[in-house]
Amino acid sequence: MTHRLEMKQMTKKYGEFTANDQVSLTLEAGEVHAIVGENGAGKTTLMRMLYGMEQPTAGEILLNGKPVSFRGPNDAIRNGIGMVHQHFMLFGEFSVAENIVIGYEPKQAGFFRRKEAVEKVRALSEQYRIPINPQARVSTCSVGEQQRVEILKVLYQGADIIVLDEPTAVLTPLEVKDLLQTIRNLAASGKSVILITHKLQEVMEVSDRITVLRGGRVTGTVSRHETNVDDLARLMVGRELEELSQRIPLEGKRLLHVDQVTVREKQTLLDNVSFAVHHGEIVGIAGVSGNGQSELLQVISGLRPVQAGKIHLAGADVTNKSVESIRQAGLAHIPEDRYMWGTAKQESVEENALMGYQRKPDYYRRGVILRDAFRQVVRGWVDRFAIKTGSRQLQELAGNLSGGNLQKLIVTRELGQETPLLVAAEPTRGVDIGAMEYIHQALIEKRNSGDGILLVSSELSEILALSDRILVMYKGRIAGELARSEATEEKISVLMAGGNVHGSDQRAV
Amino acid sequence: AGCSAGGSSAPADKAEGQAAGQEGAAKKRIALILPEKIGVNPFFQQMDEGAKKAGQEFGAEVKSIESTDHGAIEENLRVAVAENYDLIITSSFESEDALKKVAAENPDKNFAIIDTVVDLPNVRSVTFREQEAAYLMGAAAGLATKTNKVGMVVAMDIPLLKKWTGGFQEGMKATNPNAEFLVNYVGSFSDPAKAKELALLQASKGADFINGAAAVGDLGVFEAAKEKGFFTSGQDVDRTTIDPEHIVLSQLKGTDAAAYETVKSFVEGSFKPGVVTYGLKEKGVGVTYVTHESKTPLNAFIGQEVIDKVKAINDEIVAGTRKVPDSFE
Amino acid sequence: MELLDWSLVSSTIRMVTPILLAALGGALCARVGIFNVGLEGLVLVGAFSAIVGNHFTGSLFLAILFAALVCVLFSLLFAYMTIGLRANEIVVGVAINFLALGLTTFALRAIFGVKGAFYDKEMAGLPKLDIPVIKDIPVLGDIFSGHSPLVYLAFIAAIVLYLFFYRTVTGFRVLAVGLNPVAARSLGLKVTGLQVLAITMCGILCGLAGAQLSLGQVTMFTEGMTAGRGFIALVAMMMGQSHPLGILASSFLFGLMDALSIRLQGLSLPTQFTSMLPYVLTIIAMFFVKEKSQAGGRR
Amino acid sequence: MAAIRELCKSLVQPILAVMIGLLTGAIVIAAVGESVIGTYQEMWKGAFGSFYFFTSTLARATPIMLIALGLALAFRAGVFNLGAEGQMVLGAISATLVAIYLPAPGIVKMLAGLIVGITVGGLWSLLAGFMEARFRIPLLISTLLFNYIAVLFASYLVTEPFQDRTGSAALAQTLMLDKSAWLPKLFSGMSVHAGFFFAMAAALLLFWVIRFTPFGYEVKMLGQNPLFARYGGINPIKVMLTGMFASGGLAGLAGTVEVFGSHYRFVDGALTVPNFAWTGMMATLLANSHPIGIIFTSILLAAFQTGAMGVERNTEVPLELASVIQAVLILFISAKFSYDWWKKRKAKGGESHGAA
Ligand SMILES: Nc1ncnc2c1ncn2[C@@H]1O[C@H](COP(=O)(O)OP(=O)(O)OP(=O)(O)O)[C@@H](O)[C@H]1O
Ligand SMILES: Nc1ncnc2c1ncn2[C@@H]1O[C@H](COP(=O)(O)OP(=O)(O)OP(=O)(O)O)[C@@H](O)[C@H]1O
Ligand SMILES: [Mg+2]
Ligand SMILES: [Mg+2]
Repeated sequence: MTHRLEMKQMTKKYGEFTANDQVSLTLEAGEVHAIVGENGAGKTTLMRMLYGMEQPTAGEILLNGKPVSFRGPNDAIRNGIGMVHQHFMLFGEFSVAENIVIGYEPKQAGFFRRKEAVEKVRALSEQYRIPINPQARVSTCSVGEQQRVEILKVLYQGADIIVLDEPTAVLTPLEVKDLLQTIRNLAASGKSVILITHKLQEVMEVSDRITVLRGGRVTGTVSRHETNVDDLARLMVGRELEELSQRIPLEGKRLLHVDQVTVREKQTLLDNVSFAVHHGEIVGIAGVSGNGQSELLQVISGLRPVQAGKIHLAGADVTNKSVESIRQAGLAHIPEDRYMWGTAKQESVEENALMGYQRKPDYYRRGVILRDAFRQVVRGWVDRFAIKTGSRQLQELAGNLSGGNLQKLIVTRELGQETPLLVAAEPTRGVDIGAMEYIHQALIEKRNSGDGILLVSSELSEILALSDRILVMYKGRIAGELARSEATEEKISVLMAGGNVHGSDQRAV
Repeated sequence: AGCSAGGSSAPADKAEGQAAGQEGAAKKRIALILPEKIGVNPFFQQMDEGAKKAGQEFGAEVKSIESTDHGAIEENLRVAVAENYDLIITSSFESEDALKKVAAENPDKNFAIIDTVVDLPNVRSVTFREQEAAYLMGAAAGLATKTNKVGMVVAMDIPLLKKWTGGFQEGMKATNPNAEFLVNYVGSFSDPAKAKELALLQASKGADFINGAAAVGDLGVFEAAKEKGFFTSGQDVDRTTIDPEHIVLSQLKGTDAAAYETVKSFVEGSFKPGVVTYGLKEKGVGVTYVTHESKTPLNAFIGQEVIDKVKAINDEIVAGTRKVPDSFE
Repeated sequence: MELLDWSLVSSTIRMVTPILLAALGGALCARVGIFNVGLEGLVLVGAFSAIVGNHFTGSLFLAILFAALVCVLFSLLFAYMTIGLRANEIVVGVAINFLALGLTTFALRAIFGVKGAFYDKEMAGLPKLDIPVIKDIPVLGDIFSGHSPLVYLAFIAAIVLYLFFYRTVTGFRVLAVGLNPVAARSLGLKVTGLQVLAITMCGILCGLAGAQLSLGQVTMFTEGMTAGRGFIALVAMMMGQSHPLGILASSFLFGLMDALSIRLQGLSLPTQFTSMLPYVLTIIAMFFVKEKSQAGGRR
Repeated sequence: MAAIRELCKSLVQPILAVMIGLLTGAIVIAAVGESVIGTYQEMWKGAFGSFYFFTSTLARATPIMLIALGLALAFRAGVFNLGAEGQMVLGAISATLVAIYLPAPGIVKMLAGLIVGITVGGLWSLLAGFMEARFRIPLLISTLLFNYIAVLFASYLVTEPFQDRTGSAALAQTLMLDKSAWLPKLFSGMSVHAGFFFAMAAALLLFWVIRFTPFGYEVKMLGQNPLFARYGGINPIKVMLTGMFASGGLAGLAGTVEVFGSHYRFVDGALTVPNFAWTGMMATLLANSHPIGIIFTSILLAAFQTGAMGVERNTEVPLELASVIQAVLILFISAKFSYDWWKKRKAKGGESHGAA
């Protein structure tokens, strides 16, 4: 029998390093096929070969039984394969409709018929029940909307096989729900979907079959009905997951105090926000993205000025101070967008790790950075978090690391600062469950040692698992606060949607 | 290097100095080191031609070397010394410093410099008094103008060109104190488009005679004259041939003669260090129709009457009864 | 002395044309992510080729065509070096400027046997077009009528380029390439092809700019006659944020300032200061024209 | 073993580039009917043929190298300074005027001149940096425009208030410096002067800064990803302004040593006509902003110029053609011919991939 897609013995080598080792995979019409595996297992690499972005070192791709070879994405698109990348490939300056039709624009005598494009996109959006405003500028769209644009683009291009690489990593729970629904709709209409994700619940919810990769090899392909989350996790990580450490009850002094902070930029982004983080406490911030969390973190870490209010860190006034002085006062920061803020992709792992340490007395003497001493430390980090750096080790370009490994690098770099306060935005975005466990463990340990953590996450489960206290943001304000004991997903969700939880009297410290 | 079209004479073979020695007294080897590229500058072009012509006529090997920039002048001089040229001619203020150094270091060598003075015992300096010719031009313009407005388009506002603007203005004031003098600077030696625009501007203000002193930009002035029907004049060589209807005068400067004479005197053995200046008296500078003949007939705009009056002024300057200042502020 | 009269505007329009054309060409390159400092050289080549074309064909139309063609060849060289051989675009641009200066000077001698300048009294320049109705209106006639066809073409080119960018499919894709080459490539857009297209169009515009200089404003070629206009075009392009209409405005601003500086020469100010005026005022203008993004240049 | 293969691979590029450049140049030379070998011989001789010519090449490389080193720092920080020419000229004129009019012994004049040259060049450059930081006026535009202003202003200074009127007063230039304030020549009768030492010292210092110091690291990271740098506590404005001051200062020094070591007075146009600024920028870009690389690229570009002079002096190849050959060589040296390129040529006959 012929499959819609069959990948046979696909191998990809980067120099000495084998990213995919004889990987085989089949895909049927109307099927949702999930690919899971730890960071650096080679998921993205496999898909890049399917999409013509990388040339396989060996192996064969069959489409409906016929062998094909793609010299570029163009060939793949023409053969009905579409891919939504881990990092969106969008033009922020263009409208939604323009982004969707680009490459296959409706035209007349060479002129771009934008009205027709808008109509077509609208029709498409209705057909697949993927809501979108065709005329909005993409740079003003939320991440979830941008992702819908990407999916519509693939559909517009006539794809039958749709590859989604970690599509849910950047979405809010609500958006995730919508996306999973969309995926089911697509499958029902006969499309085939390949879904890469680290969230096993999603896998169980939506997929028909699951392929597990480890170290570039297939460790198993199972049908959803024959498996469960724990089995999958074991297949992926190769060991049992452990319970998080116990949290030691602590009564710490106030570490971070945000006092009536207001940020205005054309419109009010933060409105009179007040709260505190104490030593030995993890404060979680929940909220639908776009409600001021980014701005709050930027303000605290010195990347954005405030128009009113005060911020104190470890007793020092750090309001509108430079990033450098705030970091010196005791702040480390895991940024929400690892590529935009967290790395220089064209530099080596070592150079990326060095950020923030270049003037630390331990690694800096008589005007010179002590590279050897620092390298030792970085090696320790790499070992501890099992960061896969490829064949060139510390000299590998950061941009060549898999998404999750890069995230691990950033997390360990900021943990290594050993500052009293850690601001962690989406610390486990894109990392596999094994690494997630590690990171969670590290955060708890940091807390238990008496440091404070401000955690922003769109994963409610993460917030609930880690936080001692939970603040919910809505429209630039703190809409409510919940203690660990009283917090439930429902209560948080209500607050996130702008509702009111009885008795929550907006206690801001 | 700087061989102009017909350079059949310039022997390509230069077997590094010693050749000259072996050939004995046969041929003198003379280097003409120009301080910049010949390019757009008729001044250097003529010098090159004059030297070559003399070389051909008197049987000397003349090699001209263009310098790419200021820094190259000294190097070229030094190399010419090293390659044992019998006479090294250079030119203009730009070479002054370099020549002072090189000539002082090589007291046995013969040098000449055209258009400025270097006071050393082994250097012959040849200079021009362009301001005298410019004075005559100004005088003619002052007499000829009907609108009492006279223009001048100048390459750049630099000290060197004050000899032209200053002399011209003095001469004009001398014959027509009421005439208004319009002057504009192109800001470049090689921008005819802008020079033309400036000439059009002056014409629109009523100037009926516009003197071009913008190097290659003069061509732009000439074009403007043709278009708008005003009268104009050029520099260095007789430019009236280009368009006698509008180009009615030319200020002349005998750099070719200076180079020619220098080579000639050297070959003939009458070469002496010291200063030679060419002015109206020596006929080293001049104005067409006044001091030199022209192939084209005199334009009615100037008229014989004006020429006669200017000739009289010329005679006064030559006789020393009328003084033209050396510099202008 | 009156500083402003209508001939000022008319002269500005003439003077600004080559700058405008070259700046539009530069904008095309900037829009595909290439900073082209070779404009000066391209315009110079255009100016020279226009004269050569005119001399040998006797047809102004063919002369302009020839200028455009030669400039396209040069810009293809630029494209091959920067895109094909991944050479640094600034190095290539500067080298093209050197090359253009050397080659035109050399060819001037090789073809016409003259040094410095080629001027032929018999050679016809571009005709001045009188626009039927406008030419009889007192002030407007002086300003807008009686320019060479390339002057009108330059203004049309700005509008056409505007339409190209914002109304046509190819233009849309060109913009996409400049905004995010990685995304464009992943979409399967022919990034290289679009870049080469833009650079070729830049060549055509520079050819026209050169032709306007050597056949429109004057009728001659002189060594280095671009006299820095290519660099001014670069400034105009950046100030206009690579937007055709923005460039129209910025070129015009610069032209007006230049014209004004000429008028000021008559006053007792040293000419160095009057010559500085356009640059100083352009900088002052920058205080009011804030760039949203780095429209060209920085990668 | 692998290291040697790597080295060979990295050498393929420049060697191939020079060969193709020379080949293209040869075609041009042959086209005008001159001897290819002879011309290249003269070019070589003019640049390196004897100790004298070698030193003149070094002398010419001096300002190029200094400008290039300054730009290297700025480029690394992602700051595109196009204003080296103005910074150089303004630095040089200020230094010259100070050295002429400061009533002090020669050595003091010289040192004061050097300091003033660096400071003024640096400050002029800093102004553009400040305008970008404070008013968001793009550096690319302001630095380009500042060139015109600086050059015109310097020209005004030497035509009007500070013109040398002792001689014929026909050239726009200052008085000559006291002999005691001249930078010494390294070898008597040769052109190369102490400024070359400054350039070499600057190269080594810059290498050290970029390679080993936190500041060098910060510059690099700022150039790679400004947001990352900011996030990590690097003050982008401080680094940018430092980079601008350093590049302007080195450009000012370049102009100053050229005056103090070669011309001994500021002559209008003497620093702009040779195109030091653009050549310096090319040297930086060709060396990928690597200080040690810049030593070589500067000397190479200077050698093209002195070589072209040699060609002009000793062959009938016209000067313009020498500059054409020079441009062709630069064009090809900038190209990234790689080992792969060579293979691909052979395999497919040339489908080129653009830079992403
Ligand atoms: N261009 C490249 N050069 C060298 N190594 C690479 C390159 N691209 C990927 N790799 C390596 O290949 C391995 C697989 O990477 P890939 O991105 O496919 O992982 P992944 O399974 O998608 O991981 P993640 O879950 O973190 O996204 C990684 O170890 C990565 O470092
Ligand atoms: N550039 C902008 N112009 C106007 N309003 C904006 C802008 N950026 C954000 N906002 C508004 O400010 C508020 C907070 O925005 P922002 O997206 O940064 O919050 P967030 O909670 O950090 O979201 P995310 O999780 O997506 O990072 C929202 O109401 C948003 O609509
Ligand atoms: Mg991945
Ligand atoms: Mg946000």
